Amino acid sequence: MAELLTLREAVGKLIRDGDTVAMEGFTHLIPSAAGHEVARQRKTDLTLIRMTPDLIYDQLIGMGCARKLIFSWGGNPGVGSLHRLRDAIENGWPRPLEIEEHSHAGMANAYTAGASNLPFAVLRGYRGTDLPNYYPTIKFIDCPFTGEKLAAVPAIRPDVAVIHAQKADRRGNVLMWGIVGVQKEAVLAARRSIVTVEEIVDRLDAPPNAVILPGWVVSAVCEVPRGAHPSYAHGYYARDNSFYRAWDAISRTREGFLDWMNRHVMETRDFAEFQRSALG
Amino acid sequence: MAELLTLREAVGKLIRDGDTVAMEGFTHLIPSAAGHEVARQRKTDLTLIRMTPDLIYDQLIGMGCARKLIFSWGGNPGVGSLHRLRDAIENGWPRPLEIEEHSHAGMANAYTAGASNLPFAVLRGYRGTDLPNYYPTIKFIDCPFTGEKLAAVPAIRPDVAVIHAQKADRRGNVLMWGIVGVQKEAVLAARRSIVTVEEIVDRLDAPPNAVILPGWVVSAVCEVPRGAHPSYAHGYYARDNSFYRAWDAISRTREGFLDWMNRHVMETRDFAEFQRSALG
Amino acid sequence: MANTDYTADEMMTIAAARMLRDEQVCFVGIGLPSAAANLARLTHAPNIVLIYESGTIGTRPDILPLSIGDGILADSADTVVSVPEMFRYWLQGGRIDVGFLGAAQVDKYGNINTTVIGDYRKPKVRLPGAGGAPEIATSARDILIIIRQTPRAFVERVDFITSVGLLDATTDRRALGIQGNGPAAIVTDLGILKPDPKTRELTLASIHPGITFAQVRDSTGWPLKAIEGLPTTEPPRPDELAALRDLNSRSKRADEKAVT
Amino acid sequence: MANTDYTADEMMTIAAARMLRDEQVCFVGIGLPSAAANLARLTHAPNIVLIYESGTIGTRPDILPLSIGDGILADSADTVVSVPEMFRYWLQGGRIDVGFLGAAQVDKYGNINTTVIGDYRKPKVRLPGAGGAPEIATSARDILIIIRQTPRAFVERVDFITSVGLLDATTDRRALGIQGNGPAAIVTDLGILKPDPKTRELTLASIHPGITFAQVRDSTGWPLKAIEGLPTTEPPRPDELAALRDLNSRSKRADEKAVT
Repeated sequence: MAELLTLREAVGKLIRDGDTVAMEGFTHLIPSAAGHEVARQRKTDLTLIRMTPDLIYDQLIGMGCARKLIFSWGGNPGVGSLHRLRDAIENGWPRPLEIEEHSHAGMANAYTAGASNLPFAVLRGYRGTDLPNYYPTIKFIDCPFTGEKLAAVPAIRPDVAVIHAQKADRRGNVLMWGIVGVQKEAVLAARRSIVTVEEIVDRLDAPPNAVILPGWVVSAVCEVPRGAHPSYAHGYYARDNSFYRAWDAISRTREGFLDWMNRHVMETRDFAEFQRSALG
Repeated sequence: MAELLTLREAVGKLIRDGDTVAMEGFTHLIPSAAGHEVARQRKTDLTLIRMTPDLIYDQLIGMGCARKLIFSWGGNPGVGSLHRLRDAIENGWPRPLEIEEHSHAGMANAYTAGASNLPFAVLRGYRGTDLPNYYPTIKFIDCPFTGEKLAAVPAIRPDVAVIHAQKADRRGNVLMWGIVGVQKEAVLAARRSIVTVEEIVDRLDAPPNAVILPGWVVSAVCEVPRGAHPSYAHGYYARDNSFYRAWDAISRTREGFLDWMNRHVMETRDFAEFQRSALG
Repeated sequence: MANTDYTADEMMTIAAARMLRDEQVCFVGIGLPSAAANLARLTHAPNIVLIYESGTIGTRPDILPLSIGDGILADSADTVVSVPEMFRYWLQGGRIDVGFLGAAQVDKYGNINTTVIGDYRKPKVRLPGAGGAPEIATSARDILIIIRQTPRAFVERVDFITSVGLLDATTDRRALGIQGNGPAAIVTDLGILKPDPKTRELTLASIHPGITFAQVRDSTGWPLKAIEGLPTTEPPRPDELAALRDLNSRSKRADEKAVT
Repeated sequence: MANTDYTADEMMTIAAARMLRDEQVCFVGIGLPSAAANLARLTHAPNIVLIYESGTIGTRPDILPLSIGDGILADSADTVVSVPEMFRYWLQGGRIDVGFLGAAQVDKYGNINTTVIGDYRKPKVRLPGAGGAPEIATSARDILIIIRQTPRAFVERVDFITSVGLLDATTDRRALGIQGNGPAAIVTDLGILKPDPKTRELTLASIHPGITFAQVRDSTGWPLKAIEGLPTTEPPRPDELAALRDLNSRSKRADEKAVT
């Protein structure tokens, strides 16, 4: 049953050094505040899973929290490279980063398998590409009925999933809408989960067949307004495209990145203070 | 792109003798009117697929339209047996009925595989049960990563899927809500599809992330008010439990059944006329 | 001693309801399981999470549904998901504490038959079939079965294993890769049966007030054993009876009103 | 003859838009593909169905999204589905007529690299990676690629096959069990390349106005051939140019306004 906690409490209690952590949100509803809190608490040796590492993992990788990254597209959307991700892969700074690479289809199916308590997923994928040459986690199997060859990937089963959503009620039932990505699957695939939300309300007033995670499949719910910034929360605020562009300059050098992270993230208490510090 | 047709036109054009037809709707939104029209047009040699045959297939089986039934639970819910289904299986009346039996989980996964254009589905299922002894369509395979044994079933790929939904717009976009069953999967798994709806409207006014089938994946949309009766349409009318009970008596004898079907279905023009005839 | 102002079905339903605990996640079959699970919710387990295979999660119907997919289940649910999602993410996902099933036939090892009486290819009686039960029986952590006890229903060996119980004396569920524990108890109108921890054989673990062991034995198709010092089931308490009768009469009134 | 009052990028986007037909279902990558697909929708293909991998189906944004999951894509869509559903039911489901991709590097056989320049284990340049492209490239019926033509981008053989094109001279997609046809055309700022029906080699099939064949050849990392009687691409028509510029300026204004 979900506990209503502060983000600091939730990260402190539920994410441990060495954990496999999936922070999901496909462009929309990226749990940026939770990413900051993981950096602030200096979690280490994490295996980070995320389809699109985005700024949230660029920050954690640059701060040395990660030993491994499982991902399928690692860029700054509409802008260019993730400099900290590239620096870690190309130069091992601040520490070597092991990577495991997939396609979006591969990861989406692997999350689905995880949520379904299956050990693997089957898809029409990866045929003719070079990724299977590098990763034993991409195999090919035969259909037992037709003999067709299909790709298989192991299920994703993170220790912790972290997502951001629009609303939760006081029982910890979570409602999201708009582009909902793989967040439901990530939470259902994980042993533990943290959901940050824009607001905690008395009643969800969800439309029929809305995307809802019942409180009893969530470990902790934390109210963090604007907690997805610079990503967005449909119905609350728009994507801060200018911050995505600004990140390119902030993250380009190691010194500039560390200076910015220390000043705005490590030396602030929480996401509200971060926003006052970094965004004015 | 969906055509807006009368149900008679749609069934005439899209369902052929010998077709494999999936009429879905899990208790809710059962396409009863479409079932009647298939009987009225005396389609034959159909392979009927449906998780819960319900009254709709009891009628088609009793009228001799089916040569095979693929299903996972064949009763009159809350009432008892489907007499026509039993008579066909036990006594071959009015013609022998080949059956292929699954669990709900097996069929739901098989539809999902069909919608996903995969030749088979993998599930934790059927272990220790007797069904796999009778059907080569239930096999066990090994996970290529863990070696675990899992069940596999072939994808369902019907020639035609038939469902009932609450609304469509004039472009044939279909909206349903409430208990949505496997209808979306059935339509996406099929080559052709017929969707009957309570009403055709100018605008769907769908909430975010509603269950919608775009018109371009649907072959025909037909406006048939109360077309799910005696099943129900959430927001329109309730389940007619008394009709489900009455069906037990109507269908108990071959003569009673034929008499009722001839009078109310075969000799009426459409579902509106059927309702006046049978329900007063 | 025994308050006899209740029916055997009431005793059965109340005894079954008592086996559920608050905040458990319970996957509920229609009919007797649904009645018992909702009674639990309306009495000692207000935060029990009821899930029906039609896709309704966290449902709180104020009347008993006649079908597994009645509108009231959707209206009163926390959320409604598709049937594939229900079977994949929620049941197979391993999120169910208790799978609560009915049965046509159950055997000495708690295996369930809802498929055929007689030979599968030439059935004496054709039953509805599997439905959700085979995977409920293997994916839920524990299984409860509720069924009226007759020699026809309680057999040495089921004619067809639709859903596995504890298989037999020698085959272990775990060896087949099955994750759930299987039947924890069978609640009947005569008593409560539980598998013997050693032999796995269903054994009478509690007898309802006013019922004799001979009666239960005669209603069972194998030589039934009872546990040492067989306890008598606590008779229905007034609050339990009142809640059950309220639920039943509300359901009956709603059903009559709904007649078109 | 050639109206030169347009940029090379405008010619490229307009030429790409023209390759889409009304009522086609188009799976759209972000950036250049998205611009071209929306231009098609705003000009000759009003009923084209645009799908983005973020889950938006039948989207009609009035400005160009910066990211693949901008809010405008959800707001203007017929429906929004989860990302697993998008890849399973819609892309893999075989419902896509045209997969419209960008690329960092493309080779003589239309294979796409968006992963690394240099060795995978010791990359000279690390690119973003696969994203949705590998399965778009195999599941969509036909593939269109839009990319600026330079010798660095147009190579004899890609350093890494992220997404298959036509593989090579001897390996057939069908033999690998791939369902889609692969690249039908590569639209660049210099011309349009199409695979030779016999050799599968990308061959110049149309040259944009004012461009010489020598220019295109020098921008290509393999000895480029042209088809017999190489036609010149029709220059942008005023209505096309106006629609594209409107779209771009609306998008720019919205982006500036959104700055917090």
